[in-house]
Amino acid sequence: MTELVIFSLLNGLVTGLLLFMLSSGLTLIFSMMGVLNFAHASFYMLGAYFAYTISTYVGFWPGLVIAPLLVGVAGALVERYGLRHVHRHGHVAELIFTFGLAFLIEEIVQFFWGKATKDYSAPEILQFPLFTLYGQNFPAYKAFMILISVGIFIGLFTVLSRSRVGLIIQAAITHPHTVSNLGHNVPLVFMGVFGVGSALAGLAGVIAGPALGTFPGMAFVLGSIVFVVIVVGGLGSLAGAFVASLLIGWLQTFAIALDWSVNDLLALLGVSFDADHALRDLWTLSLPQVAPILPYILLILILIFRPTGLMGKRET
Amino acid sequence: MSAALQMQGVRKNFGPTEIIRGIDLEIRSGERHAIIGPNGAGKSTLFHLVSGKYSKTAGRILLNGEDVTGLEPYQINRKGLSRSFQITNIFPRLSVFENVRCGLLWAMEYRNSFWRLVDTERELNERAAQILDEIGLLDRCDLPAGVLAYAEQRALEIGITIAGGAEVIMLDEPTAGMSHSETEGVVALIRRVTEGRTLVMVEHDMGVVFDLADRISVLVYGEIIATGTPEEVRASRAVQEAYLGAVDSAGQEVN
Amino acid sequence: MAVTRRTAFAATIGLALAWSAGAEAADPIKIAFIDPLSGPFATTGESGLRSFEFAAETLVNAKGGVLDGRMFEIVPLDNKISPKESLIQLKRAISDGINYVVQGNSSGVANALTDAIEKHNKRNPDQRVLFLNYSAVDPALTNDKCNFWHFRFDANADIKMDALTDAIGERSEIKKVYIIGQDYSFGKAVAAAAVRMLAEKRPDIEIVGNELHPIGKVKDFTPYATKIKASGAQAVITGNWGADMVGLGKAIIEAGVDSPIYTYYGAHDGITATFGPLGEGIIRSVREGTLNPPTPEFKALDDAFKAKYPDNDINQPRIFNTIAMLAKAIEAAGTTDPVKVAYALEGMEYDTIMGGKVWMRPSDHQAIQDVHISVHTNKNIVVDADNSGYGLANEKTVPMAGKDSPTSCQMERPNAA
Amino acid sequence: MSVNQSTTTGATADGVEPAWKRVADEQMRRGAFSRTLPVWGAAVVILMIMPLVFPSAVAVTIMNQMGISIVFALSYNMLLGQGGMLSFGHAVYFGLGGFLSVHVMNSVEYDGWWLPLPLLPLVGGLFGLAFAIPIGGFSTRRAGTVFAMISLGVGELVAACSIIFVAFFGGEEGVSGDRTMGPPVFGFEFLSEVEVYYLTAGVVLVAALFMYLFSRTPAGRMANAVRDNEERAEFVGYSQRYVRFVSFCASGFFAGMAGGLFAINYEILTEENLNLVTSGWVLLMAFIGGVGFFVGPIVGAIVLTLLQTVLSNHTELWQLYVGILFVLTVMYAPRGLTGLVAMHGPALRSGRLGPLVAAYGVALVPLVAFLAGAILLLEMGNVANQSVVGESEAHVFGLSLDVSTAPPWLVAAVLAVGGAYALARLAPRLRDAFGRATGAAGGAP
Repeated sequence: MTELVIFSLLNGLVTGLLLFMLSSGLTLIFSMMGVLNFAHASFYMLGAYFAYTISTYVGFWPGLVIAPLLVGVAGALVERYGLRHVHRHGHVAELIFTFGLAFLIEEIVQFFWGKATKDYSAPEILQFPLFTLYGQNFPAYKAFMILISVGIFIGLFTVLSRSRVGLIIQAAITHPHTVSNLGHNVPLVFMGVFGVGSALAGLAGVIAGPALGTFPGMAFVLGSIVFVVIVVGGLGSLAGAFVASLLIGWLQTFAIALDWSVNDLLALLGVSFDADHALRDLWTLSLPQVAPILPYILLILILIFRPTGLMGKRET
Repeated sequence: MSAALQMQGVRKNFGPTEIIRGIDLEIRSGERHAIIGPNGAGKSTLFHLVSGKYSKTAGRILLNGEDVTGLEPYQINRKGLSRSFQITNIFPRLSVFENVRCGLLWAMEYRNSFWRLVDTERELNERAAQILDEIGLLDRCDLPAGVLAYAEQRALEIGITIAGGAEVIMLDEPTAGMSHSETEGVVALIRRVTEGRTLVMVEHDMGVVFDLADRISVLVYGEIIATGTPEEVRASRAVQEAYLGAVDSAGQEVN
Repeated sequence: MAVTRRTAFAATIGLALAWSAGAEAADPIKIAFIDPLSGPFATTGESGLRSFEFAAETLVNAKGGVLDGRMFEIVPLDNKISPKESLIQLKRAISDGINYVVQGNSSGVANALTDAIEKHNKRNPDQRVLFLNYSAVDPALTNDKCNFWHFRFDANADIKMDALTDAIGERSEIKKVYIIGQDYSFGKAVAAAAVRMLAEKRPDIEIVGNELHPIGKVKDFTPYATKIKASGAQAVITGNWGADMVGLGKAIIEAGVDSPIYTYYGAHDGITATFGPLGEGIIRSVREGTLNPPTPEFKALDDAFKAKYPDNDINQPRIFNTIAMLAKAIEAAGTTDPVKVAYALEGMEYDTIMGGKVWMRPSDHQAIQDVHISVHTNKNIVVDADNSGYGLANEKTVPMAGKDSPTSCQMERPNAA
Repeated sequence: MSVNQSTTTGATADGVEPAWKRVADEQMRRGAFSRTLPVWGAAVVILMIMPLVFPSAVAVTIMNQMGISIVFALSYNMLLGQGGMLSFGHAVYFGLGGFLSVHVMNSVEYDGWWLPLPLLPLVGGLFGLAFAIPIGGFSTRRAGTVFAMISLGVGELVAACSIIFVAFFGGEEGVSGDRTMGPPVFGFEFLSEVEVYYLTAGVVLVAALFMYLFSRTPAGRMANAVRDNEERAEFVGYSQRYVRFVSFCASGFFAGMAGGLFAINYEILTEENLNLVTSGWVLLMAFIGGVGFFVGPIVGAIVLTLLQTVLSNHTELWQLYVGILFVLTVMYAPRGLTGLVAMHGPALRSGRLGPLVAAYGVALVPLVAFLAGAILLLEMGNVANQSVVGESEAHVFGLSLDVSTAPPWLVAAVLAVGGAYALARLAPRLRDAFGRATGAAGGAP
């Protein structure tokens, strides 16, 4: 049991920090531009694919830097030539645009890289078990992922709290309508924020690709979870995004680790059920089975009972 | 004369800032009542509190003697209070005609019915056309409201507000941003359509205020410092000290 | 045997050429291939299509076709792995006068098709259709949901599990088994069969985990691997396929598990290449048609295939059985009338290119054939997978697996006339 | 109410009808249902003769699919176009309505329930409604992003449940039934596709009619008003939440009806009918067709069904084309295909369409060149990228092009670049021609 708990904590941390890399960018974009970017996870996927292609020529490490930069440029271009154009039609149109973009990017990725899973793997130097506990390996690459995520977190925190740009962004997050009054070039700021947010997602893709697989469906698998994270954390709250990322990371890993089922609960209450009953699927439902839908239940509950999210101040 | 609207100890805080600091005011049934005051005094906030857009921090609001504190805007509207907005607030993609017709639907008890067609209801359509006639937009009725000129949108705003035939009408700066001749037209319009009803209005144009209002309240920094007939208010020393000095600057800001 | 057959064919070709020179060119026999050719599963669909086209070309058309010179033509119809789209494509095939439909990917689609074809044949007796299922392994298709028009050329999930549990049963050191699969009918069928058969064959084995995970939704299998490792399992059984197979396998191995992982679909289509050295001696697959060591005939076929499609493998040898047996049945029936061809297929015995026999069991139209347990390795690999140097080496063969397995199928047979 | 008694500026002299009365009459005359009767009549005729024009079984099947999509897309537009609610989970009501319809179909077959097949879509609709009521109860509180997020969450939840609850949803295989087991209706047993076509066509017509009429009721008009300005609606006495709730329920009803139609046509419902992909498709259909028009979703449903069933047989890149079409629509034609056509209404009315058509004619040549070049490049790129080494032939427009040689690439590139350049040069002239044709006609398009 201790073994399960320790490894679940570690695994949840890896997932949670990865989610934070995605949700931090999405939160920045939403806070400043009011756009919920459906295609955010698509930039994550682009990051993985770019890094894969780069790694086939010059290896993993250059890709770690170049791929996020490329994704950032792609994001900035999308903002400049796509989103800005749609902006005047309102937020619903923007949401529809990013939805279409997500659809399109998946097709484009399949066009260039094909449909099969790409053999994008961790560099040799990180392919060893960092430590072994109760006979279980903890891969060094996972530790590397934690390291990068924490580094990004610290970097982001420093930039936001110390630098001038950071202060402008913070002001814009808390008072979204004032940013234009600050005398800054708003379109340029928007383009920059969108680019940086996309680059963060791209970086997440670069480091997640070898661990979670690089395939055309990788954006779809993660896409809506990231939405859940930022809504649950509270739209516009970076701290909330951080808390919610870890919460959902652990929620999912522990739900899988713990074999509780409705059946056990009923047994505890001394109730038995008919194995042929129409609701038999409900009675045998177990926690690992429902693990992936727990975030969505959480999302709906939050939206109904606390629309500002755990730590947000703005209603969605 | 009975009271159409009563405010008792109404307060509103935004965070630590107190915007409305305990207002007691009684609007008599059938009177035309203007609320004046410098910018930032809390006039629009007071309107939002009465009409249900904001929830108040403390106090009670009575409409025709009935407590409407904490009700939603639509519930207050159904009890007979209708308001306009300082910043034009219409249905931009609907036609001018439809804007007014939407203002009529609830009052004419159509509610959310989905078994009647709006185009077959003669009384509904005729009344909408009458109102359009009254506000002078009859020949613009097929245009999307969003493309109307500013003054026309203001008139439409009033049209929507009065359409439902509410007892109490609240107009928030109905003449703001209008030329002199446009203002005259609006004043005549207001006088005409609020005949026999209770009118509460916020207005900066003192000419309009003293022309239209039966009584005037002066709101300064979230408090009513004087209420009375135009003559009384004009004569009030407190008003002169606290407000009339400031009105010039306010007037400059507006224009 | 092969030689005599070839001479016979040559003779037929000569005759056929002589005939068709005089007669009008014979219509090709069209076979509708309804499988995903776009979307996430297109890779699998395309690889199947290439095998079918290659099989039709080499096994039938190059030998002069059937019924005196009628060629096989594969008509690819993209179903996007959607039951709805499959039914539209079925209608398209029927409009084109096609009598034979092949499909393999997804039991859900197979079920929709077999259901629709049964209804269609009942409602339109003059335009019937046969359904040759080359890959969908849900046991129900040849049990409760069986019908006369459906023939399955792959071993079904129960038969494979029977072979698989035989293999586990022989390894007395295995005392703890973990079962994990995708949360849908096939994953559940695999789990149920595993539990039932292990209890029969090795009551001493403890099932330390029986888990279903959502299909296609798990982004990280590490938590499952953690659990499997913690349970002390000495063998893992999974019916996972596609990305779920790769993710699960990699996570389990990375967590430090080195006990065998028994899979249904743990090879080919990029999976072998992805496992590479990591899966050496760990990943095992249960399947028909062994690959290593191959028969000389199969080696020759594979070389020819590779020459044409260097990036693909013959990973579903049963496709070649499907085409060869259909051709044989049409010849035997002397007509393309689906009812007569179906009767000719029932009970047919066929010697495969891979070695061994296939028998189309009449009671449920389930092909009975040898099933093999093979291991992922790079030693003694003649025919590799994904050009990776790794491939499947045979460990154990269960001859004519499931020959006497029970079936609940009760088929209504039409009049042969 | 006092409005009537107050004076009116219009002339009220005896015998002269006041201006307001004329306007009211005009509005009622224009909104009168009888004015749309020719359109409905034409629809009936078209629906009647379609199977005679396209008699093949596959054509009838595709038309049936279009019918289902039309009802589904129209129901979706009750949310997005008329109510301003962007939903990412509308397939929930379609699918649940469909699943329950199949279960009812099975009860007709096995439990002896009496239900003529043409009533099944109504059953589906009622089930769609039954699910829309509780879900709409909490999700319509706000529009915009919150509504979109809740719909996404609900969509994910129900799709996940459809795999977990096998007893009801049948797992991966889904639930199948047999439509022919009900009592015959006027001798029809719905064995053939054509019989099902006429049943589908009838339901499409009735559903479209009722959805159109709904948009003309007080509830439908207020849905528009709330979409435009939810705050203002509250101050004329309407609860925005309740207005949205009514639209949501109606939309769920018609989506369920489409699900019932699906059950009749395919006799099987599977997980794909209520998953997010289907929800996304209906958004694409409605939006590409044009959410601002009643006929928009109909156009979208027809176009996308054709792309899905016909284009997909010619190219595996069809989804890429759909994606490009969608993104271009959002960016440059937010009123959809219908909007592109409707934009020429003023020019048509003022009789100035002629010069504009001539200008389009000139632009047609570079447009076709550009499209042909771009498609060639994409198709050849796809072959070069993914195909096997031995195969270097791309089959486009009935041509076989060897992608390992330079000429096809050059030709395609010249077509694409040349076409694009010429189009860019022509664009100002087109805009000018459009402005001249529409400008003086008065009123915004």
